[in-house]
Amino acid sequence: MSEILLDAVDLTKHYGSVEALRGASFQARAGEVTALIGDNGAGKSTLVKCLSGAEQPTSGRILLDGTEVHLDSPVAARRLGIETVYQDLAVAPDLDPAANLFLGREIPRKGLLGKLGMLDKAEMRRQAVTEFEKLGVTLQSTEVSIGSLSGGQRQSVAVARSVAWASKVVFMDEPTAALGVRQRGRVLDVIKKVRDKGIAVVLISHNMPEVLSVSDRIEVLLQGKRVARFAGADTKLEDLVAAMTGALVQEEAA
Amino acid sequence: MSEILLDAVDLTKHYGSVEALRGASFQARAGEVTALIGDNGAGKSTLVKCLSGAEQPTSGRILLDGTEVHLDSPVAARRLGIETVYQDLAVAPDLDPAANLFLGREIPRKGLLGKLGMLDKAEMRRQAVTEFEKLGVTLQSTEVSIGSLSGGQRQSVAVARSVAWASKVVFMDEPTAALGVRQRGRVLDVIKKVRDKGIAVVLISHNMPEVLSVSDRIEVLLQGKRVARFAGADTKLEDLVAAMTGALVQEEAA
Amino acid sequence: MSAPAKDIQTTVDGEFAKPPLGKRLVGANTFWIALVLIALIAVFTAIAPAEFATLFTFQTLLIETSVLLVLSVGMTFVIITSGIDLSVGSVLIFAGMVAGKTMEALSGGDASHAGWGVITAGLVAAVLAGAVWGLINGFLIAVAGIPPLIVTLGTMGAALGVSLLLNGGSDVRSVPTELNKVLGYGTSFGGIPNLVLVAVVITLIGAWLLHTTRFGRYTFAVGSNAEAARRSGIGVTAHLLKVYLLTGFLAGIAGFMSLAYYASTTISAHTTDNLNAISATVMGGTSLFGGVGSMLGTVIGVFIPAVLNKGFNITHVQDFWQMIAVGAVLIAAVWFDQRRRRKRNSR
Amino acid sequence: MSAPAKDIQTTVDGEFAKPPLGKRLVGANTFWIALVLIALIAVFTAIAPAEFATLFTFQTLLIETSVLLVLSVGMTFVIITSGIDLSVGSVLIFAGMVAGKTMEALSGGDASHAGWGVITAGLVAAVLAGAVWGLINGFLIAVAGIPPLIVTLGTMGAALGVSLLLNGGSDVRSVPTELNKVLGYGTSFGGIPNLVLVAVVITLIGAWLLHTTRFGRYTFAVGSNAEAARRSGIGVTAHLLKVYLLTGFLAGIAGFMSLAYYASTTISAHTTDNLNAISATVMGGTSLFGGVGSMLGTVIGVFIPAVLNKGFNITHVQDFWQMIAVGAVLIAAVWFDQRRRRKRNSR
Amino acid sequence: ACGSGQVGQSGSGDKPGGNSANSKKLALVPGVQAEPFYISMQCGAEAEAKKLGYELTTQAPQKFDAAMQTSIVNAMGSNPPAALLIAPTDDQAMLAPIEQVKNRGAKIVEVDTSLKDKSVAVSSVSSDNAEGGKLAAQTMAKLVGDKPGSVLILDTIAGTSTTAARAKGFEDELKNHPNLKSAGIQFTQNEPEQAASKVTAALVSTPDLVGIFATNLNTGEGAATGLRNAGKIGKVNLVGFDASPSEVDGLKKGEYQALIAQDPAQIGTKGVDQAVAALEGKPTERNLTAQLHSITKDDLDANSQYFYKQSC
Ligand SMILES: Nc1ncnc2c1ncn2[C@@H]1O[C@H](COP(=O)(O)OP(=O)(O)OP(=O)(O)O)[C@@H](O)[C@H]1O
Ligand SMILES: Nc1ncnc2c1ncn2[C@@H]1O[C@H](COP(=O)(O)OP(=O)(O)OP(=O)(O)O)[C@@H](O)[C@H]1O
Ligand SMILES: [Mg+2]
Ligand SMILES: [Mg+2]
Repeated sequence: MSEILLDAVDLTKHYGSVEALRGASFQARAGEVTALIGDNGAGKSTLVKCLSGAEQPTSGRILLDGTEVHLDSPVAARRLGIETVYQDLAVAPDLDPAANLFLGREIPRKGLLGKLGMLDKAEMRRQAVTEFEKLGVTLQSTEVSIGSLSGGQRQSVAVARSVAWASKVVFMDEPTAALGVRQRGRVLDVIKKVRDKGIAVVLISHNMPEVLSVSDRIEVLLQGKRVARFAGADTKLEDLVAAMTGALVQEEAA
Repeated sequence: MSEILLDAVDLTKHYGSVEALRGASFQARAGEVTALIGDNGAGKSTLVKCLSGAEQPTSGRILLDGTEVHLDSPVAARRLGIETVYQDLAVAPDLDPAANLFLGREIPRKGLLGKLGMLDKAEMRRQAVTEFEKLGVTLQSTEVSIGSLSGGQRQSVAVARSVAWASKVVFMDEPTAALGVRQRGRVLDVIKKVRDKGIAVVLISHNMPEVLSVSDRIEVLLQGKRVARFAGADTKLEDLVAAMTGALVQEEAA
Repeated sequence: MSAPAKDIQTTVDGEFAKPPLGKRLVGANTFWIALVLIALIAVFTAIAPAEFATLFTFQTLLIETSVLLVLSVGMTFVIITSGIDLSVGSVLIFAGMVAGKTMEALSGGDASHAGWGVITAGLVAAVLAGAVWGLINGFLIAVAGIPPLIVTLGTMGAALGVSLLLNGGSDVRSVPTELNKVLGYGTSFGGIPNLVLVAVVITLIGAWLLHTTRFGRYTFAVGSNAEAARRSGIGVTAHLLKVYLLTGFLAGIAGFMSLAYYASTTISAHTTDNLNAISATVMGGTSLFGGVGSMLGTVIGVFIPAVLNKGFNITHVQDFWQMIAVGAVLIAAVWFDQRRRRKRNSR
Repeated sequence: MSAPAKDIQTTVDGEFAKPPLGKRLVGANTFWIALVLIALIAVFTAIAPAEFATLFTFQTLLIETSVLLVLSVGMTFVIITSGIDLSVGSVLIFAGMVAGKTMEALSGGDASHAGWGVITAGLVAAVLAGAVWGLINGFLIAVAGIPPLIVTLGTMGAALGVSLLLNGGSDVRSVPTELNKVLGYGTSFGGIPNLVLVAVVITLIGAWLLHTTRFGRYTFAVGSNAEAARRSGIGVTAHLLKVYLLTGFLAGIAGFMSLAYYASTTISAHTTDNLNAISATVMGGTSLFGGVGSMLGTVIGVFIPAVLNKGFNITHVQDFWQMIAVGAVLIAAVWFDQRRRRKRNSR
Repeated sequence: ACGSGQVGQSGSGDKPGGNSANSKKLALVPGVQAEPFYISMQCGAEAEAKKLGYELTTQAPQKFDAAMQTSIVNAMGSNPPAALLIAPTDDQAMLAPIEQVKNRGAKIVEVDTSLKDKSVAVSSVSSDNAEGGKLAAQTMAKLVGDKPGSVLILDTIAGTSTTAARAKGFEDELKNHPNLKSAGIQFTQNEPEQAASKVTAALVSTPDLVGIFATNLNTGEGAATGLRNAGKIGKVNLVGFDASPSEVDGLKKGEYQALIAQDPAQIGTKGVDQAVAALEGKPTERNLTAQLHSITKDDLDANSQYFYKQSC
């Protein structure tokens, strides 16, 4: 059993009168896939946003490698090696797929022009094609903006982006929801590969067979609180469903 | 075997140099669930948009009940009893869930004020709660705009909207992609109920077990063309996958 | 553990009812900016109680903002659809010019002594004139699909050009004295200026239309996501056409009001009416990206700069300093408002 | 049936290379609007060959648009981030005023005969003055989160107020003759006005910055989806700050150019510079909603109204008719452009 | 219940009528702020007021715009001065606001411009703008000599009464000089940029252009810029209106060939005299005209007293 890499303790998040998180805890370990499951509106995406710096929790503590961190922006999280596929994808719809893939990490040209900030667009395009191929994505044209791609194609771009850069933790908020059978298989393969590199992968999914097939651990969120944890191998589907609906409770409210 | 209600013949759709549909045909029957499956980017959503008036096909014919129709706007399609859950949901993010549910079909007040166009907001809100409950959706507050709901909650609103009004055909473009286990079950139940009312349901999904469990027929799209058709009962998962990847072809290109 | 689930379900149902008034008020988008307005009035009252806090000051303050208020009511609709209308000032002039020429023609040259029949004809002419430009704007934006900024920039110039042509580039000055006296400067109900009454009635109707009717609902929907509105079966083209028609119609009324107030078509003025109306609307919390806004906010947005100017004029703040101070207070007011509420998009 | 799949994969790979030039040209967002510009020039040349198609006309046309072009380069960046800057005209005046006062101070009151040292000091002063206002705008918009329209409306008034204060409300008139002669109406390379050279260099740098560098890429990303940009690790706040700083900086240069050109600070003018720059940008295909735009489009957008005005003036079209015609042609030009290409959002 | 009345009369608690605390206070509302013409007028008025033991405050609108001026005048209504000296920006639109102040006890003196309704003010002091235009045309004719040619007239914004009168006076007088023909009145929106553009266009489209009459400072500045651009300084006669410092400077440099100067300081002085006379119950004169002066480079120094000031 590997070390706990990311440890979130008692997070709460309020949006006006809405309480999205009510004291949620969560742990992810290096070299393991941790699934985070729960009903719609349970607070999974909110938790991910808090752990990747996109939102600030109202209260609670986040520990990375045992030391408390303050993720006050996605930049801070990225610097710590945390990458995220957001459920709403967070892409720039007017830019083309290659530009989105490299957003925030553009490849500069060689030499002086590069120092001046000029980009090597051809190289980025070339690398993008390779990355997309790995995930089984075919695009009829790469000149089009990402806003006009099909749902699955768009999701693949977001997935490709996160796995390309992660060094410690990858959050994937329903990365396969819009993917076809073939692409879904590829992404699950990629998840395993990333995990084998020693990175902690956090997978959110509503597809229980998928969750059971790929996760080492499963944590269940209900109404903004963690209510149960399972080890991946010895879990039954019924237990998961029971936990998600609140019929099975392991942890008491803090 | 029921009548062919909707018959699309040889549709093509070009976006600039991109050919999203290359002569796709499609049929849906009253009182049946027809699944439309295919790889990412196969053209499923484009086909649905063409059949629901959201986009105009570049060429091809659409027959409803045997007579050719021109769906030059979603209004036209709606008038013919065609409702759609779009993959990108097509909700107004700044309006609240109840307003979105009744968008385009607001309930007026009783009496003179109603004639003047005044809306019965309380009544719409009340009915909306009932509809959402049917789909197993819980919202912490209905005052918030739909843009701040969770992915699954937002999708449920779109689904609730389409099934509430359909009278002939319902297109559902990946209606369960973001739904939790419980909500997915509810939607599949609703689909069956709608079908039993004699409405033609067209379901797009990448979840093959779901497709197999609920569909009476399955049509497969590959690169903008229909390549195979199956009857729901006697289909094997492998055949579907083979058809989607082009390994199995029943129909020749027109 | 199923108890909390029940709990929530109950509160959910509970919250489908409206929250208490106090909470709704503080939560309202307009609460904080309204506070700013009240604070400004309080400050000026404290500085110059004898001059600022007088009936006369408020009468003139209200009168001076009446025309802008009517324009801003229309602008609010347009901006909520994520459009913009730069042409309101020119359409106002055009409507006033058409009304003036009509009244002159009906009285055989000099309309100064014309009666209410002629004045009514002038009103009809103004409203029609405004509506025609609204229709042109609406057609070019909704049907031809040209960006609103360009369309209304074009019609801004064109409407002014036509107005100038109509009277050879000079003002129509023979405006019925009766009109000026009654609508321009008359008061009712013990001191409320008639011009203000007209503006208030129009604003109330506008608020009702925006916030309680189907027309208003569609306005928000179109601005929030035009494609979604279209797919929901809303006739987006027809709706946009109506919204710009409404704005033109209101600019027509504003033109008539302006004619009554100034007793002149004031063709060389009104160059900043469009910007004033737009900024009043935005200050009131309406987003330039559409989908969000309120009529009450617009009213407050109209009055904040008006109160500032009035207060500075009364307290004899130096001209140049006034410009700086007004700019600073506007920014500060919106900043104060903004930090209290989170917005999807800031602009 | 797996053959077509291969086929597509091949074309896909193929299309990662660039399509042929001709196709790219016709597909380019600016192609059709450029056609409009060329058509306008052709029409005027046909109508008045002896007057319109002369070196002199083009020289003056270019000179007269130089200042606006520089402002529009900055505006393009701002609008692509989905912002807006109403303050450019006032910042221009402020920068010119600061430059003028600086040069006067360095020459002991009358700068008419000042040399290049003093002039350089003036340039530095102008640029710094512009940059300061840019920084203020940027800070209020990016850090304080106030809508750009309100911020720049406020600074528009404030910057003008400060400019008026600086010289008691009157123009600085002792501008170095040398500056006026060389930069204002001097020419180089056999007839190219120096003012135009400056504007061209700035535009080229702007185009390079926007379309090929990381700075430009971030500008598009922030405008397309600020939240996505933030989540992608782009420092959105810092970037917006830089963009408004750049715009202020360019307004500073424009102020200096204007000073050189008019040999006066022209404080009562430039009231429509902001609208002119905005409409040029939008006409060139930049969306007010951000994320989309091009520098070439802006250049064309600057020249279409300029050519129209020049042409109408030369062909003696009546003033009032001119306003109507310019409005109509602007709308028609964008309509022609628009119907050729589909846009995500029309505005 | 519906009592109708007029603003400032009915139900108003504060009584109209001169406030004794303000009996020595005069107010000046020029047409627009920051213009040397009005500043010079203010200087003259302030000096005269001081001499007569009165205090004069000035408030100017940001633009030559009736709406902006109205709000300034209305603001005076709550605490009216003993007398108001005003340059109405619109001869009709400003009537009601000015009448308000008058009804509240202030004496009204019109300076520079005037209302159409002659019954409001006790006196109007102005220079005749049409006369100025005429003088400009005569000056132009003198400058050009017998050479035949066209003359361009640059007006500001359509509907601006002062500059319109100058342009009209010029055009009318031009008919008396058969060798000169009008190339038309063009509007510049009071933007130098547009004036420059109109001038450079006219240079090509009207080859026989011999003169330009710019009706105010901004148009003159633009016209000079256009001529400079085209290298036509001195070859086309530029006659400007007013003698603002920058115009005087232009005249010295040879950009202008002549300026038509008003005497704003005198207008201010006389205006205050009239106001004070009215307040002290002395007879006033209904209409007073101030002198106009044509200044050319040759008699520049002799006329330096007419140069406008930018600060007192
Ligand atoms: N910005 C916001 N403003 C208001 N409420 C919000 C906001 N974001 C989330 N919520 C609410 O918080 C709760 C949790 O949302 P969250 O998106 O975390 O759910 P989730 O577990 O990801 O659900 P799903 O499986 O549907 O994606 C929901 O009730 C949602 O409506
Ligand atoms: N507006 C558009 N502009 C350009 N290309 C488009 C546009 N819409 C769709 N396409 C392209 O057409 C093809 C088919 O897209 P479509 O959305 O129909 O796929 P789909 O079968 O629904 O895929 P998915 O399963 O991922 O949703 C894709 O290659 C897509 O990139
Ligand atoms: Mg989620
Ligand atoms: Mg799809």
